[in-house]
Amino acid sequence: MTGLVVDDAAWASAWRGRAPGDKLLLCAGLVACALVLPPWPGALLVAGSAVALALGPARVPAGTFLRAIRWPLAFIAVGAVTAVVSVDGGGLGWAPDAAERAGQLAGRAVAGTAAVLLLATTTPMSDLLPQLRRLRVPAAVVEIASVTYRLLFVLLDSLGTVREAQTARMGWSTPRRSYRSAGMLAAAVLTRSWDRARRMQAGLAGRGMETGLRVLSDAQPSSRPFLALGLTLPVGIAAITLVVR
Amino acid sequence: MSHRTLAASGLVAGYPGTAPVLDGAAVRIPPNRRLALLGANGSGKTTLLRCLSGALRPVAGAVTVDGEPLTHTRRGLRAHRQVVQLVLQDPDDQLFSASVGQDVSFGPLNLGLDESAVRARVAEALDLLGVDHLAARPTHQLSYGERKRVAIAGAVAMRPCLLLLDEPTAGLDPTAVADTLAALARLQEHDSTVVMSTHDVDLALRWADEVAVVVDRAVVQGPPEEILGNTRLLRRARLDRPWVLTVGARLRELGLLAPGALPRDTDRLLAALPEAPAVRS
Amino acid sequence: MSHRTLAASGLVAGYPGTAPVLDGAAVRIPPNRRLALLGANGSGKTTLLRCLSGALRPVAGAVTVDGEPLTHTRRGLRAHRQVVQLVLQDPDDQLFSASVGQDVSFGPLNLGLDESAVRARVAEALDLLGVDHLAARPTHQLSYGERKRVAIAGAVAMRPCLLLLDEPTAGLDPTAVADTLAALARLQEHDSTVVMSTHDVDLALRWADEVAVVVDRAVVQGPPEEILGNTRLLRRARLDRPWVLTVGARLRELGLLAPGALPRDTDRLLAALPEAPAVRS
Amino acid sequence: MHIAEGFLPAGHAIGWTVAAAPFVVHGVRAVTTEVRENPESTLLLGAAGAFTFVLSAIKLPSVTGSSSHPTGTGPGAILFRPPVMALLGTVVLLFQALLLAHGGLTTLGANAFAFAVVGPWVGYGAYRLSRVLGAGLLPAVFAGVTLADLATYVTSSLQLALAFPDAGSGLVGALAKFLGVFAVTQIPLAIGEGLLGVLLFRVLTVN
Repeated sequence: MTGLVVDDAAWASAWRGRAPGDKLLLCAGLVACALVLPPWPGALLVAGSAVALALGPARVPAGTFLRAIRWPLAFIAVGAVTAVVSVDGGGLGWAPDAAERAGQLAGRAVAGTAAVLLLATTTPMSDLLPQLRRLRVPAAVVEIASVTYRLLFVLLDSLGTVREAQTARMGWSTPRRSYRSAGMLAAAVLTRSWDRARRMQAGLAGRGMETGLRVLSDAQPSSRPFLALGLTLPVGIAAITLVVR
Repeated sequence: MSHRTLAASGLVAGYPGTAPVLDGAAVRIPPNRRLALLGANGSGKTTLLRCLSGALRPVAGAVTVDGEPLTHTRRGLRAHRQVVQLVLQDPDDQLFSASVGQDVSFGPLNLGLDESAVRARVAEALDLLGVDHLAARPTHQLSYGERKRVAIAGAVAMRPCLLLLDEPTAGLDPTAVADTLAALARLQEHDSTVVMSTHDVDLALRWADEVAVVVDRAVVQGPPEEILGNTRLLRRARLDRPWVLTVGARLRELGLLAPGALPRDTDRLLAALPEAPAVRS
Repeated sequence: MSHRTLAASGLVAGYPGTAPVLDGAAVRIPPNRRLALLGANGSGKTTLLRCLSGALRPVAGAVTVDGEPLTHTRRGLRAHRQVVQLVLQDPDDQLFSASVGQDVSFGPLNLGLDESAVRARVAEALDLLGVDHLAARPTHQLSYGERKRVAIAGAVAMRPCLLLLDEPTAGLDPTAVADTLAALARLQEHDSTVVMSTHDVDLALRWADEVAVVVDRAVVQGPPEEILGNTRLLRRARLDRPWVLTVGARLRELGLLAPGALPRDTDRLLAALPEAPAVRS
Repeated sequence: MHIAEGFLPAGHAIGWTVAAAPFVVHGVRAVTTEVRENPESTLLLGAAGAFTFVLSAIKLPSVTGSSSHPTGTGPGAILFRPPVMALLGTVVLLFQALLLAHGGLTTLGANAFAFAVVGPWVGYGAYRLSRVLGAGLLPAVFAGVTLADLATYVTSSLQLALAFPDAGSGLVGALAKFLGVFAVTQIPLAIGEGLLGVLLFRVLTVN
């Protein structure tokens, strides 16, 4: 596969056929809940529903979800600890309500991250990018982003192969050689990217490219029950959170 | 889709700063023929195909459709593209979208068709190429052979009268070659003329109705048996003679094959051989 | 350069998130043999070669050199790379320097050799591959076939005992294939064991001393005539049977070829046929 | 280091989005004009975006033995100019958020301000200034790329400090903390990215 596990999951997800707008609404609602509701129990409910929906009906492999969330978790942990350590008069100590503040901060961030991952693991970029047109993003920008999405896999492939070839020829055996190889690697990928763009230009001219790269979005009709879920779940989480508080 | 004759004559073409790749090349592609364009790597096959498709403007000479010369204006090229479509060798040069369906929709949309017509064309093209099951898959997860067929579908969706394919079978294994040839046969039934460039002489003999060899910057065109049996021409073109002609000629000398046209592939050779062992003197 | 036996057994290998590509594959490459590794696209040929070269760490199983298992530590890999070098199919991703000479010098420089030793190795490698006239040329000006041979020269300059080549002839025209095979013959005279992956069964029969087919995630290895005459195995592997065996078997039935091993290519088939026509009943 | 989704309070997330918006909109304008005049540049700009993404995927060995990824925006700023990088950088951040879970959507504005606005402008400024002062191409590239990397992380630290002032010593203390954790550790990596930039430009100028 491609090595980008989130992308692989998005294309294989059971929710791939759902309208991207529907999924966007649901996830935006969850992110908003994570951001504005009191973290207890709001963040817990958001994170719980995002994970349950992803692993349950959307059938995202648990391993993928876990792998994807590792990196943000590391940032959240370091960031939250740094935020609640207090430096006063040169000494380090814990801020008065450190544990509670760190918990709140981490809770919000984990919930928000899980909600975004729910979107990312169920919706490929080529479904999401056309949605940007609805947000009045100019067509040229959406087209550039679409080409970026296609080419980054082509270039990642080149990157992997060039690096493997360099490694086989001992190019990464010492830090000094590694830097030299990395510079050659970056230059190789840059020239490949220019070459790709130039060749693609020739390839697309024959298919009538005159003004832009207009394509037809993959047809995915909106579903009323799913829209209802997208509206009621965040509202429900908000209601429960406010009642419990 | 009416059928058109694509032709070129007196073509001089090349790239800035180098000697011309083609110099006085002429070729004629009558409707509904299977033309194999043969030549070694670097002989000028791709340059010829690019001239025929309008992508490259020759320095001299003319490309004609039914005798009408192609003009390299925006309008002339637009009309030409609806008649002739070229598919390049490397599918990654033509697949710019991560979604197979979106990619194939690009050409028909550029023709100004409405949404439902475009969807119908996309479905038809994917079906003809036998890749309809890939519609929902991302381009970057496809194998090389699958990407090649999707790139052809992108051209087929424009419904050209003539389809020019640059090395459509290069790098494919036998199964993928068979799938591609089957798809090309469906396209022909669907009234498209197919031109394929290749350096596989055995494939050309098996597949083509007519063969054109790019040699010494010009083109020699004729029936497959004649061209592919011409050892001197093939040597000049840095190509091999198809084994079945070499072996067939010898077997005919041995009295095992009837006079006349030699078989063109293994199956036909086996069928033409006598059933029972000959009594050897 | 002493000769080593490279082998693998019980290999399970693949890529994250998908079913394994190889599952229980075993192969043995004795010194100084020409091994052709056959398989359809996507069958796992490249994965096997990457395991053998140390580029991919198998999930289970072992790769051994003279019985000594490869360890995937920095040190183990460094030692392994001086014994085994892999050249991948696409030359463009293996040539990353501006000029041919610079590119070939990359490996020897990384071995810590002094300048004159590096120059000697570069000259030797370019000479063995028959591309010494290209030394000063920028890599992007070369033809595809030339780039492929320069990529092989880059690996040869490391002076490996075993050279693993992934599809070295794919996409090449007959002349370039002949040039490549001649270069591989020189490498063997120079004491390297050469493994070539391909899906061209005719080429494998003509070239190899021994054949290994990747089929159903495992490897079946044996003498070329035996493996390539096994129609059922080849069908499972989605490969064709070499035409010369099919035609040869029929000609033997017809009494035209002597019993015993069948000829392996056109020239040997023609030589084995009787001179004079048989008297037909 | 990208600020994770949900880490910034709503007000800050909105504030940084508003701060980044003029630069990104300026980039969008520049790019749409370019594409209108030259439709093929869509492909070149798409390739430039893909290159920036892939550059940030190159693992560099660091002095401490661990490895790190470059930000990728410094070389981009010199090659493609900061207005274009404001847009391409934002697109790349969107992809990193959705394909790698690095960063987030509500924090996209804050991350864009650090990575796609401040980093490229500081880097490009340092590069131009070095050239004007008579530095050679490669030293100027080194200064530009290193400072682009550092400026990005200083900005991120400032964003975090503003959001989470220290309980005792307020903003200054918080800035010291976040700089200590996220920017000081970055200095060798910034130098590493600068070296990578030099090697990259050296190969490019030889060709």
